[in-house]
Amino acid sequence: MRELKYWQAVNEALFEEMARDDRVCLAGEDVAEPGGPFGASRGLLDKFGPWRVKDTPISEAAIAGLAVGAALAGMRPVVEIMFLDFMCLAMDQVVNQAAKACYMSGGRLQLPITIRTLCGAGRNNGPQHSQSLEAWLCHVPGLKVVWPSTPADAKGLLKSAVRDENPVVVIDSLSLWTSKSPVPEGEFTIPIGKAEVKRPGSDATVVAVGSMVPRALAAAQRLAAEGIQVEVLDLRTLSPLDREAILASVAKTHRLVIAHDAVKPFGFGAEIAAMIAEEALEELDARVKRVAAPYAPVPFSPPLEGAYYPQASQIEAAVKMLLGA
Amino acid sequence: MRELKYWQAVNEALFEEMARDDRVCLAGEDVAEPGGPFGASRGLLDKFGPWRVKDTPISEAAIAGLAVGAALAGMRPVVEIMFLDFMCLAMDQVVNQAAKACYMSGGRLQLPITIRTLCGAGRNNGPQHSQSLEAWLCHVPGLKVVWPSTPADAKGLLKSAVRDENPVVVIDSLSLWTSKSPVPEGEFTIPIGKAEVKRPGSDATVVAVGSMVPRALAAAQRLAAEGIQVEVLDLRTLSPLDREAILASVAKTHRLVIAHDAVKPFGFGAEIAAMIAEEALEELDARVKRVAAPYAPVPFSPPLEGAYYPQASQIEAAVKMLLGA
Amino acid sequence: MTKMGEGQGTSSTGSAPPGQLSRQRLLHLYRVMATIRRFEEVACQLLVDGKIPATLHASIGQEAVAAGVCEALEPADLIVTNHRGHGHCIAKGVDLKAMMAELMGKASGTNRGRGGSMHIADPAQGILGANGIVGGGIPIAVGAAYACRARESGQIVVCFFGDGAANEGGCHEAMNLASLWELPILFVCENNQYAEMTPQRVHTRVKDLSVRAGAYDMPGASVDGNDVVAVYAAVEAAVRRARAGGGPMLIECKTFRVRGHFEGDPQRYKTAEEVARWKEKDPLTLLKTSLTGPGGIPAGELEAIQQEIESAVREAVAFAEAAPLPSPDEVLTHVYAGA
Amino acid sequence: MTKMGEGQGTSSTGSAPPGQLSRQRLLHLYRVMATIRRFEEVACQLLVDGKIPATLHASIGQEAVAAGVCEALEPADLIVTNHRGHGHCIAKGVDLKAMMAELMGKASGTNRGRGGSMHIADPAQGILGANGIVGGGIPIAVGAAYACRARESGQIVVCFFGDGAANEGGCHEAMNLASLWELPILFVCENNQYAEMTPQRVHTRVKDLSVRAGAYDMPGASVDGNDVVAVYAAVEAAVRRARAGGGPMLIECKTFRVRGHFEGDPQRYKTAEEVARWKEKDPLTLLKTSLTGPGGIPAGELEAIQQEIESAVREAVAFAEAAPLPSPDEVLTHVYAGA
Ligand SMILES: Cc1ncc(C[n+]2csc(CCOP(=O)(O)OP(=O)(O)O)c2C)c(N)n1
Ligand SMILES: Cc1ncc(C[n+]2csc(CCOP(=O)(O)OP(=O)(O)O)c2C)c(N)n1
Ligand SMILES: [Mg+2]
Ligand SMILES: [Mg+2]
Repeated sequence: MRELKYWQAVNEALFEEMARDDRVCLAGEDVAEPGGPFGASRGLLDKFGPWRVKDTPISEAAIAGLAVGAALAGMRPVVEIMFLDFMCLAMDQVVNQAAKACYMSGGRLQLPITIRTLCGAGRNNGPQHSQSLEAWLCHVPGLKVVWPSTPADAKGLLKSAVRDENPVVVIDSLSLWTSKSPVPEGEFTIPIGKAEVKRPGSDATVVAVGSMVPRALAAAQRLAAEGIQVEVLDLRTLSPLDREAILASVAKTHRLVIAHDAVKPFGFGAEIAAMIAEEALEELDARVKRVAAPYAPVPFSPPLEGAYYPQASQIEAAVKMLLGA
Repeated sequence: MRELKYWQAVNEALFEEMARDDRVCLAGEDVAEPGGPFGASRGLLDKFGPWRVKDTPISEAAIAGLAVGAALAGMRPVVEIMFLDFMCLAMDQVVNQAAKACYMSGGRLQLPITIRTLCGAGRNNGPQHSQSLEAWLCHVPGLKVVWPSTPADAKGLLKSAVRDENPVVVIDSLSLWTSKSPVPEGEFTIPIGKAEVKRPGSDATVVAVGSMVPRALAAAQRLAAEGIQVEVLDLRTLSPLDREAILASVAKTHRLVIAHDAVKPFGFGAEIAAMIAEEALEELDARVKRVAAPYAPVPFSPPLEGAYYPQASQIEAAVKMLLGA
Repeated sequence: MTKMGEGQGTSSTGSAPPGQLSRQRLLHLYRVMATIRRFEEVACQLLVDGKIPATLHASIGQEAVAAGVCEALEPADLIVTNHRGHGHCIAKGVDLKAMMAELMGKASGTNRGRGGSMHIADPAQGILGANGIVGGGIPIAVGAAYACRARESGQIVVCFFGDGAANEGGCHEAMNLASLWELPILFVCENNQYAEMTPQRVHTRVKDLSVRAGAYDMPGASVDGNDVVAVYAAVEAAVRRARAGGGPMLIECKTFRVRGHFEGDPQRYKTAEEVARWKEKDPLTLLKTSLTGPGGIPAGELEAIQQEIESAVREAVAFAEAAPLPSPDEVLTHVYAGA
Repeated sequence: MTKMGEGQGTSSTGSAPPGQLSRQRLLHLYRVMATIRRFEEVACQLLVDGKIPATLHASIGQEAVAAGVCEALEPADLIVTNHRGHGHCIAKGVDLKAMMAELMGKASGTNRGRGGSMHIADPAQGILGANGIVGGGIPIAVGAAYACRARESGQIVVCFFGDGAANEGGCHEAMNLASLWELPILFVCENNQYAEMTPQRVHTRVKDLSVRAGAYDMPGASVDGNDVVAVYAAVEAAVRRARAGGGPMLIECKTFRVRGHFEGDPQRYKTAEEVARWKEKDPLTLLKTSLTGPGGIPAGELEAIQQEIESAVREAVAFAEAAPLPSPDEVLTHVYAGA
């Protein structure tokens, strides 16, 4: 299979979905003429014209509102909030409007919206361009949240998001942006709400998402050399959580590590740990372990940022701790 | 001790703090001339004058930014975001600015800010005036979050918030607004970061906050009639969590129920359950149980809203389930 | 058209509009306005009687805005409204029964009881939703107008919002975008002198909110919002312009919120003088007077209309009272589309 | 003062300002501008050399705005700036060594390495912080101005922001508030023709962003932002007005972002023609020419200043390179005050 970089897979998904359905449109800061602040929408303006691909002013609330209104009036908008941190400026439209319109209209309004956003973690982007705020969005009924970890997943999940009848937030990791791997050509979707075992194992489960998946896989590989078989469960979708997949894996391994870049307290790892404590406590042969960022804003300076984000070695250590190894 | 209604206790705390320190000021929608949309700031304008008590336009981002800037320039602002739902419009200022300015300036900027807000849950206020979004704020390092459950706690916690050198969000429950109980006169503070055992017990721990505390106490009372001794731990502060108090209670009762009005997934109950699964798994004699709202926006219609929010009876049932009773 | 002010530094559609409305249309406007008035009077009483939960934001005194604006629209056109939106919905054609049922939280309400008064939506009538977030509808309306333009549907969007909402950041972002892209939208700012308990002068320095149009190089005008013909004329011209691709416009309608911010508001902040002054400008009385004045229709004709309205509202109440409440086990229905 | 436009419908401080600056002050302005230029040139090279992590937003070509504005301020006055704020901080008196150390993420940086280029803060110099959120500083600046007014400190606040930032909702909310309360603040919109890769005409319909002042009944003016004397004159008048209780003003400074949005931006979106046109208007060259023109100072005098700047910048680099990195185990320090 031909290989694509992550951003090229995103670009391909957008091309294909816009060609498939002329209600699909794209708007955001620098997405049209410049082809996207990071290249994801290159070529779309030329192909689909100035009314389906729009550069917007720097107005995150209006960008999200644009999606809500356009969806209500019959389109299937894809909009970009450049960094996840900037979602803070669009929270009313995303949370009070997009997420609730279907419910509060008794199902009479529907919002097939895709909101693309980048998580800048791990690139010395500093405290306002690096946050992992996914847990917020998962706490909001009415939204779906996906976070791909490979170029193929990026393509397949984005296409599913565009076809979903609900608002879906797609988070991409800037640190995966130029990673390259095989991506199926043409029609290829990945179901929203399903996790994938990216590496099977029997001794412990590591749950991860997005850019944490490669680190979890690296840890698993190193542990395998010591005879420890780690199962790496890539959630792919954070909301709705694939509870069955998590429960099944824990029922197999009896040990659970959750790894994420977000600060540990009140992060998505909490929900997964809580679900196990609530529904499968007996399956656990050891305490649950969360490997996550400390409770601080993201520091800029490389040694601080290096100490901030959990590395493969910490996942490795956590697994060993649970195994008493 | 003389009794006050909840809102009167808030009003008294504001009076006392503004009288004590002339850097304390108050701003928000309808807070000055009208005395607050719900009366909390009655009389302050007359007493402290038009520059320390300001009615603002309906501009939540500017209100929160006003607090940030005023704090940086030497004041100790108290600002109001009328309902917690409207915090969505102020998230950039609260999360990207207020919460991070101290850290990202290396401690050179400090922000003694109090943000008062109401949670409208349980009053048929509908999907955009009822949300319990406290877990979001707890996920943000740099903020503190308190949620009183009685008039006395409202006074003591608000006074502590105003004196804190950091941004503190104070959430009040609209459903407690006219509840009445004894409130100490004059100087009286409650430490931020400390939970309180509102009722001691040995068979199970119920962790709650704000307007869920009376429901937890009601459940405990009914269970006591059946010989089941429930410990009700009122967190008072949600961030920083009083981990010691939670661990101590669970070490005593070995059974844990967490009750909140927020939707269950990714709510604050998740963090508490996760903490136990991570640090004190062995203490548990039963699965952890969360009693929380279903994963839906808050419905308006009384029968739906009634089914939505957890009642004392559900807390009761949860405790019994854990006890196998 | 009583022009009370005009967007400074902006061109304006001030050219004399075809302000002459047939008697038939005036009677229709009367019917719409009187329906809004009666519907809300009755709803307020139902609230007091405990039949409507929570609270209501009545638009009594502002009926000329809703009626005048919607008279200039086609059925396919779209509106986005706010927490004080009963009138807009009625003027746009919502079913009174379904709306009254919604106020009561009934399963046969417009929103199946999930929204209530602040969230009325009826896409079949082009009503994309009321909103509990002040200003929250403005970016949404612009999004809808974008879709109309991009899909060349020929529709116009009207966005209703209050004087208070004009100070929300989203209002600015949305107007900038609409003017930049020349979208087919009218921003109708219903300036009823107050935002909750705060009078306009305490929340805004400019007197005529229509001057803000100039910030986006868009025409703006302020009209007497209690004069239904003036409202209609201003909006009709703006609609023609927008439908022809001329882009958006901001129309401020000066009016008065006769009742409290919410039902039960003691309204200590209003002066007797201003209440009396605006009472003389009651939009329904003004229209009635002009209709029944010299050379006009016999008062009996209006009486007949009033009777029809009375029974329509009664019917709505009867329907709503008889309607079933949603079942508690449907609390998770409609969180996601098709679910 | 070259007046390039003026807030429509607003009064303006257009009355002839005391534009005559002593040669001493002009030399000082030259020194400030040349320091900014050199500091950023060197920083850009350090980025290429891998000594500064992440990226930088250089303000090269815009130095006259920073210098002209801050020349009109007192040391106690406050500024709030944005992601392109090195120049503003230098003009307001930040220590070059500490700022360079911050760009490198060093423990002795202005922000102890926690912030980097987008977050420089130095309260001792009245620098309340740069900001990585476009428009994020505007409400903060208004908050600071409120404190100055409420405490009657006599200070003025200047808020620097870009043409792109003017479209953020917070900008609108903040300006409305500032004008309503007549706060001592100047909004300095540095219109460098682009917001990232998007030219002004693609993000805003109005040509002169100063017209937006009219939306708040506040004076506005647009000035040639590459003419340091014009900038100074406009700001000086506005500062006097604000300090006397006259309230805020919006001053748009038209200038040009000579380099990319970020260092490394290939800038395919700029035309050769516009680059050439603005090159002729380089603010530093303009000032140099006027200083050394007929009857002016000998070129050698500027050379001497340039040498001093060179060594100050070198010193800053040497300091920053030698400075320690923060210790990884301090990652939790400063999350809360005093902690
Ligand atoms: C974002 C937000 N802030 C505050 C409120 C509370 N609130 C409800 S209505 C209202 C006043 C709105 O004033 P205006 O826009 O003039 O509309 P009116 O009520 O006068 O029709 C306020 C402040 C809200 N619902 N949403
Ligand atoms: C809220 C927010 N949206 C988007 C961005 C990404 N971004 C950084 S700078 C910039 C352009 C800002 O343009 P302008 O205000 O004109 O300032 P300039 O860079 O031209 O100095 C954008 C879109 C951001 N940092 N913050
Ligand atoms: Mg109003
Ligand atoms: Mg710019």
